Amino acid sequence: MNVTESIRADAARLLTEGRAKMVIGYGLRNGRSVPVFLTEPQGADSLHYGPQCTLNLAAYLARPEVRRNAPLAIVAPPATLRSLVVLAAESQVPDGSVLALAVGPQEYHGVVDVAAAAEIVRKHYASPEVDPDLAARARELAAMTPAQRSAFWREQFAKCTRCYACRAACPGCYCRRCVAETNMPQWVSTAARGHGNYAWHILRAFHQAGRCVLCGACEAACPQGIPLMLLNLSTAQEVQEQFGAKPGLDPAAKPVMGSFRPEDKDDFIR
Amino acid sequence: MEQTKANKNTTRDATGETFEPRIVAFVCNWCTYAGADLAGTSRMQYAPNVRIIKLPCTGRIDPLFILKAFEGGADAVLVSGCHPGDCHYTSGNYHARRRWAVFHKLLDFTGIDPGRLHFSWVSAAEGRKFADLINDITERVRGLGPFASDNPARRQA
Amino acid sequence: MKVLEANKIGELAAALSAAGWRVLLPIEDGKVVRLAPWSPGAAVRTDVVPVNSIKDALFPPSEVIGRFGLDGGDFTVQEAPVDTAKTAALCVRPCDAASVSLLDTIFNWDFPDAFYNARRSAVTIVSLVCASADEQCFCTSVGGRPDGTAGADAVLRPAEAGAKLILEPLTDKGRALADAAGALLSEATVTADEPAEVPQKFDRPAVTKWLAANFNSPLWQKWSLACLGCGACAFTCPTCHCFDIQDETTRSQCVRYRNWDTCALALFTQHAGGHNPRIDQAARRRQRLMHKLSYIPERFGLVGCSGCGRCQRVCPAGLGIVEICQAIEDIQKVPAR
Amino acid sequence: MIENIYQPTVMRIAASRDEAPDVRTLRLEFAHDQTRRDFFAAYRVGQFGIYGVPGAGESVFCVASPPTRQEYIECTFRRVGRVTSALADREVGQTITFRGPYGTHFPIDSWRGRNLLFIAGGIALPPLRSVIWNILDRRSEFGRVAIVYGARTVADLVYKHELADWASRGDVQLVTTVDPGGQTPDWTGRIGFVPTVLKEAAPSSDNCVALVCGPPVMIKFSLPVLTELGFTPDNIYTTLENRMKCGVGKCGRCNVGSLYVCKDGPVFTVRQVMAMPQADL
Repeated sequence: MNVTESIRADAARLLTEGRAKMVIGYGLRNGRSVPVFLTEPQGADSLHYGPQCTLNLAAYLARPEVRRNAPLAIVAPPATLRSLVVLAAESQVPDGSVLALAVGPQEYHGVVDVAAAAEIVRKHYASPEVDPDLAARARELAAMTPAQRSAFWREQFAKCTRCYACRAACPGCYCRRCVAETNMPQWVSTAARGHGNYAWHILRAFHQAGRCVLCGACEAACPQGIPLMLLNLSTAQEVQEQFGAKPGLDPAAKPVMGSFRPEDKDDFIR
Repeated sequence: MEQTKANKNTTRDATGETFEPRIVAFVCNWCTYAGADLAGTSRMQYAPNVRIIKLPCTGRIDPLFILKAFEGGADAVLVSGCHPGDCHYTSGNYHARRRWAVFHKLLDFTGIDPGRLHFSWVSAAEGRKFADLINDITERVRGLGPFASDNPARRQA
Repeated sequence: MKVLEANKIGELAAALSAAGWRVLLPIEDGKVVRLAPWSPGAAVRTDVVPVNSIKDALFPPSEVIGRFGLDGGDFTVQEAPVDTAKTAALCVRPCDAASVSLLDTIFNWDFPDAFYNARRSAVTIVSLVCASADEQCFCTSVGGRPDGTAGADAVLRPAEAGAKLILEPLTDKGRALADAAGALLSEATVTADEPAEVPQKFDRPAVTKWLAANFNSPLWQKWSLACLGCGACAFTCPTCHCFDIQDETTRSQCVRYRNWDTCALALFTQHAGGHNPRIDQAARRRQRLMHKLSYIPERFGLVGCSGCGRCQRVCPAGLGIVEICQAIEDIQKVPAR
Repeated sequence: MIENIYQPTVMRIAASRDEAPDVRTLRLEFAHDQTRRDFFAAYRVGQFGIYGVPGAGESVFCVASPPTRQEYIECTFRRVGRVTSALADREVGQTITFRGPYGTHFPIDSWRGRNLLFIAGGIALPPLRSVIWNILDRRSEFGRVAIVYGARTVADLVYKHELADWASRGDVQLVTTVDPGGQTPDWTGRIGFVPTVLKEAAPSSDNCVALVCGPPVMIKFSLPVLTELGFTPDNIYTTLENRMKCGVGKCGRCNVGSLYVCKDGPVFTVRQVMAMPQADL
């Protein structure tokens, strides 16, 4: 059985046995991968899995319309498994409410709960796969002068129209009221220009520090082609270097930015 | 460094005016603010370029404050609080330290010169350290010149 | 007829720039193609639908609509200038040119909007007949054509397998632009290429009819489950025109901006007191569809969609207008029992 | 010079009055007499205005004073968000911005000789208050006037001085009520929800127009009572309070179905409201 067939069989079984009331997976429409929300085992044939399945389905777990259908099961490639673990660590996934149909690049790991998902991540996918081109671009940027970097990002952020697709596609962006949309006081300018765009992107990246699983959903969602993964990667590398933290390995992990060790480096502080 | 000294008091901004750095300092109430107070009451001279904003604890200093300061035209930002172990609220400064560690790298990566964002531990007894710190930052920022008006972090006219 | 060598688009842009025009062209920009100000060396790409439309030049994502001087608790009302820079938008997709009539209507149907109108009268739209279309294009389903000329001041028609472009002025503005092109245009007789084929994907009037009767359909819930609630569709749409108004202040100035906004975002209709009429994403996605294909036809006799397909190309969840309209058609095809 | 439809005019706060907890009325005078004359040439009762403080933004409320009083306009609002807080913080003598009048009005000229019934709840009295004063300032043109007004508590009743005025006039039948538990020891009005009190008062629908304004739940339960009393959906008017930004039919925020509440409303008959997609209200 190939991966798609295994997913179909397991999805149908979960729904038949009542272990899940809804399975969130990937389907195909006109050759494009689209999310599918199954509630009947008969629909399992609409599920597909392949390299084009880049949307992180964990983004749907915060939606009330979806949560109403708990227990849920989601088709989860490694990045989604990591998201699931992060969400569990942040108490966003009530115990037993979500199962994962864990898939790897070639293999299928079967139906797992969050603890087992973390186990799979630790065993097989402990380090996120980072696109070598992306890593190279990040190094290139880091080697520039601050003025050159400023010019680079000025041009990139100028493209932003503040559609917030990056936020919507991100499983980690689940705040009920985003700070970009609070107005008493107005922290972030909502005008799609200059400093408002800068503040928004810095804020988004910083709020993902220690939580981002590098799934790439935000950048894939950006209609304007802003290289958001450069920000995510740079921040994730910093978090790993400084605190040895790799988000998505441990559902009992303390939040990286909400905890500390007395021996944390402070060579940048005078 | 030589050049910085040579440029002292002669750095000019784009309009040809003499450039005086504007430095915003976010400090905690219990240590650094008391340290600044001590510097003042001890009549220590330090650069008048700093505007101090007092907060209960460094743990309360949201990174958004720093962005707001740059947005509004600060040429540099200083964030300062109690030494590790001395936080009035036990661990506020430890939490803050983690955030700063990542945040200042993120700002650096997006084009804000690290010389414009400073962090320090200044206790209530360290009036001298505070005065020296402000003088040092002021001189360094004088060397860097005004925060570029086309930096994306800066509010555009 | 006036003919331009296709590889001389850059020269045309340079000539117009030299004559004082701001020139917009679809230009490659990283991963996307964007209708953007042309500058020497820019890579012009006419083979794909750009991520943004001519709307951005008429109704930008953020613009100043008010200014106030502030002095302590006092303020003074100041003038907010309009943008009158003479602009030539070249190689605009026919669907985008056609979509401008809706913007014209909205910004003038009662109170005329000076900011929009200033830009509108300063822009000359030169459309380019589509030589190719992708699987997301559906202009023919909403009354458009890949060689349609609605909304254009002049049209460029590819000829000789794309090697040449016939420039056909349609309005005085178009003629003025042709005059400005001067020697770059030669008189010749060539035969225009066949435009791209865009198959009709749904029966728009039938969809509109179904929508008018099915506001309360339970299907909206089903169709909206995948919608992530972002504004990618609306902010790339050539006809979406909703906006927010926000003030930004310094100590001495308040600048009042209007910023794009969209019914897809939860806060769009939320009252300060907490009440939100459009309580879930189903209500919000329904509003967008209804507005385009039911309310605008009913109210203004236009179709609120030009079939450019951007919403489908950019949706992170692969949703779009065609998918719902086809689903609606399928419902109607089921014989009544 | 361009005609900027978003550019407001300046109004001076002539007086400010607290009506209820967090509810305030501002009396506004026009900075220029010509603006005042232009306003009153256009203003009909039921229309709304857009009030603002530069830096905080703009907010939409009805004009709560009638066109029969041409020296000023009044607005009444609850402090809930950024704009209303900024407005409430302005002091007498300071200025605010204003745009309007916008929207449709109550067709009171067509109601000459008819009886009028006003039903309001809580903070929703202001849009009817302008109609009430308009009618009372032209008292002889209209028939009987009855008002049923309720709030959660005695403190939440707005325009308390005017309620006393109306009660003592003799040519207005005023019924005030508070929700059970909202009364004070010296409360002399009714105790009960507006629909219940309306049913008890049972005003005649004969030659009568009803105007209803209040929270959705009050309207929902008052309509069957009015129907029972013989009012038809064409004879019941209300005013909608959708969220708005531009006020001039552009920004799309107030859309309900194909309607723009800012242009086609805010005044509607109940028949019109019933034809709207209810879930979007």
